[in-house]
Amino acid sequence: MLNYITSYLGSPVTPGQAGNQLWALIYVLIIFAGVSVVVMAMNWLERKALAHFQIRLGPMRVGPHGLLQPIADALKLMLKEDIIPSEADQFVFWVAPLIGLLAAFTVYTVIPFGPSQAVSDMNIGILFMLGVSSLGVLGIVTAGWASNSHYPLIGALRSSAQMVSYEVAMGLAVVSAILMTSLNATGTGTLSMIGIVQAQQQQGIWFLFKFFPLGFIAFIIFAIAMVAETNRAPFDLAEAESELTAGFHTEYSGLRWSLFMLAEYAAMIAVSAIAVTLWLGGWMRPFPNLLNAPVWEFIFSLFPALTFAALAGFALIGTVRMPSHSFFKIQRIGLGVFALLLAFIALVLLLIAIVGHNSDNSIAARTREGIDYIYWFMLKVSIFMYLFIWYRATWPRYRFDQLMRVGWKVMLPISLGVLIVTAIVGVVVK
Amino acid sequence: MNPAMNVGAAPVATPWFFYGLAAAAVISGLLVITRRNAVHSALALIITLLSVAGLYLMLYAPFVAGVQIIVYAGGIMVLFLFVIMLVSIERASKERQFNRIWPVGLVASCALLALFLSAFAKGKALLPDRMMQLPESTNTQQIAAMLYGDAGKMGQYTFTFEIASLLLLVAILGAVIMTKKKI
Amino acid sequence: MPWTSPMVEKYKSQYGSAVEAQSYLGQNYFTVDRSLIPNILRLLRDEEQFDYCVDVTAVHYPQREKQFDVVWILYSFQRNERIRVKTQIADGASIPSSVAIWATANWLEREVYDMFGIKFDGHPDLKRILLPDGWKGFPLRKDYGILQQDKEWVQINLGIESGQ
Amino acid sequence: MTDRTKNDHAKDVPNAAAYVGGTKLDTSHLELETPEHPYLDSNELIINMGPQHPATHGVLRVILKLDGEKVLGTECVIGYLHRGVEKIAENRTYTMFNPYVDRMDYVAAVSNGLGYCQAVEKLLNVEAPPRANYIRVILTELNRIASHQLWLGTHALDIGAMTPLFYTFRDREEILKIFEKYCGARLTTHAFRIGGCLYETYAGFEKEVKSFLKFVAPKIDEYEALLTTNRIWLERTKNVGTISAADAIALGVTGPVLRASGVKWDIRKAIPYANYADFDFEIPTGENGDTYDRYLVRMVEMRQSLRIIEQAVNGIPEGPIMAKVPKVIKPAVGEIYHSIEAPKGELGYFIVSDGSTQPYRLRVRPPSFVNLQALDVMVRGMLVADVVAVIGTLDIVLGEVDR
Repeated sequence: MLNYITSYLGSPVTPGQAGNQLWALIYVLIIFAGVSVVVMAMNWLERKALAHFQIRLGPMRVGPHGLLQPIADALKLMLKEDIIPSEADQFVFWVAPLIGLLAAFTVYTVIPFGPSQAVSDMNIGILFMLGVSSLGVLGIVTAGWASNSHYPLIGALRSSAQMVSYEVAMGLAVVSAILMTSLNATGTGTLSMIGIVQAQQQQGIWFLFKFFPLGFIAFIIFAIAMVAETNRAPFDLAEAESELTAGFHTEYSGLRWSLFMLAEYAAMIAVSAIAVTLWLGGWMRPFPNLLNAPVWEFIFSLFPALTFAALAGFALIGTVRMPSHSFFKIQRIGLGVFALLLAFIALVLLLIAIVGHNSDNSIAARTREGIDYIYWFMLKVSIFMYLFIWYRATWPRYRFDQLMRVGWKVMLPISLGVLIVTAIVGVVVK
Repeated sequence: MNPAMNVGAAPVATPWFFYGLAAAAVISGLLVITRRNAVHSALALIITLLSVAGLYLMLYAPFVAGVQIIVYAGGIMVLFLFVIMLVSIERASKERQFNRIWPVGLVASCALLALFLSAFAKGKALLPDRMMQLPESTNTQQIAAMLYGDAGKMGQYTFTFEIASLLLLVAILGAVIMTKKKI
Repeated sequence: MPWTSPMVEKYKSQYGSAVEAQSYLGQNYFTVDRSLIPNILRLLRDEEQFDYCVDVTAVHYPQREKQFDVVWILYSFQRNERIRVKTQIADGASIPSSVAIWATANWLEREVYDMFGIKFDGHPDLKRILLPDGWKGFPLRKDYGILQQDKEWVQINLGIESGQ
Repeated sequence: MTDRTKNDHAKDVPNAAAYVGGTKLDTSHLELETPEHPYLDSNELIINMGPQHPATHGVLRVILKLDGEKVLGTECVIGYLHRGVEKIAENRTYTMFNPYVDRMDYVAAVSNGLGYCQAVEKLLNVEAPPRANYIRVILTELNRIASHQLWLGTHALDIGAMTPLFYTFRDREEILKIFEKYCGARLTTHAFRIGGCLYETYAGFEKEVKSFLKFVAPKIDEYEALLTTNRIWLERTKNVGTISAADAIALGVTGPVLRASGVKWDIRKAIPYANYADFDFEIPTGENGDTYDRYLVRMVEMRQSLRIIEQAVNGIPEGPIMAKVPKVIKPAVGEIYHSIEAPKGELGYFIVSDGSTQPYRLRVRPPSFVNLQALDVMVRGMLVADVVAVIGTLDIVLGEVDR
């Protein structure tokens, strides 16, 4: 048994490619649980970061620095009365959040956290991702319609028009990145998510910097379109609270409402993962070809441990700075334990990094590699997550006609132009 | 050989998947035509389309499956719903659904049934004697080769494909002009 | 204290005793006959540039025969001058609306109707504005007690005869 | 006699709120969806914005007639916050009524108090002493900044920018602290009395106001840095809710809304009250009369208020703060109209005295009420999102609209 598990850790391909259904299922479960936890953490982080942008403190009461707030929120939402308006279309109202959630989570089956750290390496990976994430709008549309109320209906109409419009620019930006994958010896590109990252590795450059500024413009287009796709500020017209109270989920409450939130955050992470995969080199650490001496390898593999050590340090500072009133005793202990936990994780990661570097133990080496891949991937994704919060704190909301104008008259021509120029440059370079 | 790796063993596409997907497609297809509420029909149609996409995947045609999802389920059905939502559901649900053209429908379904029966009677003679082992990884490239040709040569369907895209472009322009009084 | 100015002379010569001009603590006002009402307001706007109608309101004097004073407060940007125009009308009588002269009079007249029950002829949409549509009585009349409606609600809806 | 311990009248009266004055409300005209006009069959969609809506600044209810998202017409339903201030005034003495005016425009309570006190002073024919006037000007202008800050925060929030709200509230807090130190209250201050001020300035008042001036000037720059050149802000506010100068005058619109349409008119300059004539300040005007111009006008007004406060604090004289006013205020028979430039526009008091201790009639000319009337003109042909922006830019306070 142990042998089986350890041997799997050393597998160089994804469970999907290996045809191993059991491992695929385990991966799916890990990803589902992991994404749910990350969404909860994101919830806390967003509230905290937004609060600090806005000179507030954010959640402070539940647990030290509000660390347990997401759990309290989740509990509250689960225990809340689940209200279905009497005039609503009961079945569609019931099923709408599930559609959104399913679409958001299905995308994760093809996201490559590493060359073998994915459920499956689909041949049409990026196409599948775009297709499935476009299904998410069905959840919003049906939710808005089923509520049988004006504000949700307008919200649903807005969001469907918005998503359909921005998908076009988004798709064209993606195609220009896919074109770049074909600039190799055989002349054939790939739609596979893992293949795209490997193409960047072979060409020795992130597609962000390829044919500068072409890749960069395509990336910017995608970065804007993905905010619109996930209905986040400044494109959050579907749930514009100052105009449509809460848009498409005005009539939703409790668990069903939280499913919408879960889907929204999961979709945010998913589209960020697409951007990272296509333009930021996916799981690759910085300069994998340039700084490829073993010593650099070792230094970069220390980063996960250092990150956790830094987080532990922050938690420690927080523990020390906690007011010395007896009221804060439990909080102080809690934060201290949390700091110790982070420090312990850092220690384990450090150990893995050192053992994996020095020994010939292939399992340790592969574990270290896997941790590196996932770490760099998540780090890049988290930059986008931070940007999402930053946008929300900074910008006002677009109006619907302006949104459409930007989508069709600015983003679409630019992405088309970039696509054409990329194709021409690609042919010339060849 | 790594014991965890059993490449080339039983593919994911087992008969059970086929039966499940086929049943989903048929049942939701029936729902499409029996539901009085147009939105319910549309949702059932989405399930049908997704099941068919799953069947394409089983046929080692992932590109077609992806296009099926992205174009039909993600694009066209959203527009369908968009339109249906603006129509008065209360009135539409009271209207008779089986109207005067039912003889035409009957003839069409009879013809289709005859086709199915003949295929069933001829049996295996029509089908390849074993499952085609198309490599999944090259399916998309084969489509590309058909459309654009291998390494510089003109593909088999390049002209047709370009004509079709031109036709679509004209249709788009026509739609824009028809809906918009001044541009 | 009488108010004298070229404008006053002009209107006095035009309308005679139907127009009185007075001044109190440096604030000038016309008291005009009800029959002059839309015309003199229009003339004030067109000829004397009183293009800004500050307020339309009313005062209730129950002991008088003509119970209501309707007051227009006007301002002229060019002259930097503020005047008032007053007229007296009886209870139940209506008065021509000034919405056609100053658009702002729309809601102001509605409020006067709401609070005093004075009808404005030719008002585009004369209905209650601040109070609900089913309200009984006109609260700013002097004979409208501040407790009566509260009492009535209690009596009707809670069945308490004393009303408190 | 019913058992009053049993709170079951809700059961007996199915729609208790619909009973007013003993009669059942006729709500037939409020039926937005009638058999003749089912909303789904026509192109027109009627939606009901408010009275509980995050962007209607209280309990404003706007019935919007839409074609898609385009506004074909609006109807404001107001009065949800009607407390009968004018009726209350007739049943209170002049002194007793003074705190009530703070409850109208509770965001700019000091301005309301100033207008009322000055109107009664005018009726009594007394003048507040110079030191009182200086204190009044300082507090009123501080209140103007506070009101504009609150407006900016909520207006930006309506348009979707969350952060300015918190910045403006942080800085408004400093003003409220000064109010609290001066008179003990933060919002409904009741700072002034008829004839002057009741309280002498506290020790260090001048210093604190001066340090506030230093504190807030860069903060106003900070708000502007977030919004003035923000592309989305420009798109959302330029050419939105435009009103021409002629329309604005015809509709009786006053305050920053009128000035943004290009009419250079401010009662502080046109008919100076208190001692505004002593101070040197500019009246900002706009050109297009759109939401962006109104935004700019108010931003400049905040800076001009700072200028006035600076001059007032530096020039504040010693002396009494209360004029000789009789203990029982009994003005002679007569009537008076006095108006001041409140942050929202012209705030007027029309007082009729019958020689008794209570006003015979007191009429408030509320700027928000009159300005709100322009909403329909400003949003026709715009989109739903613009309605929210325009309600925000009108800077209405429902306490004053409904009184």
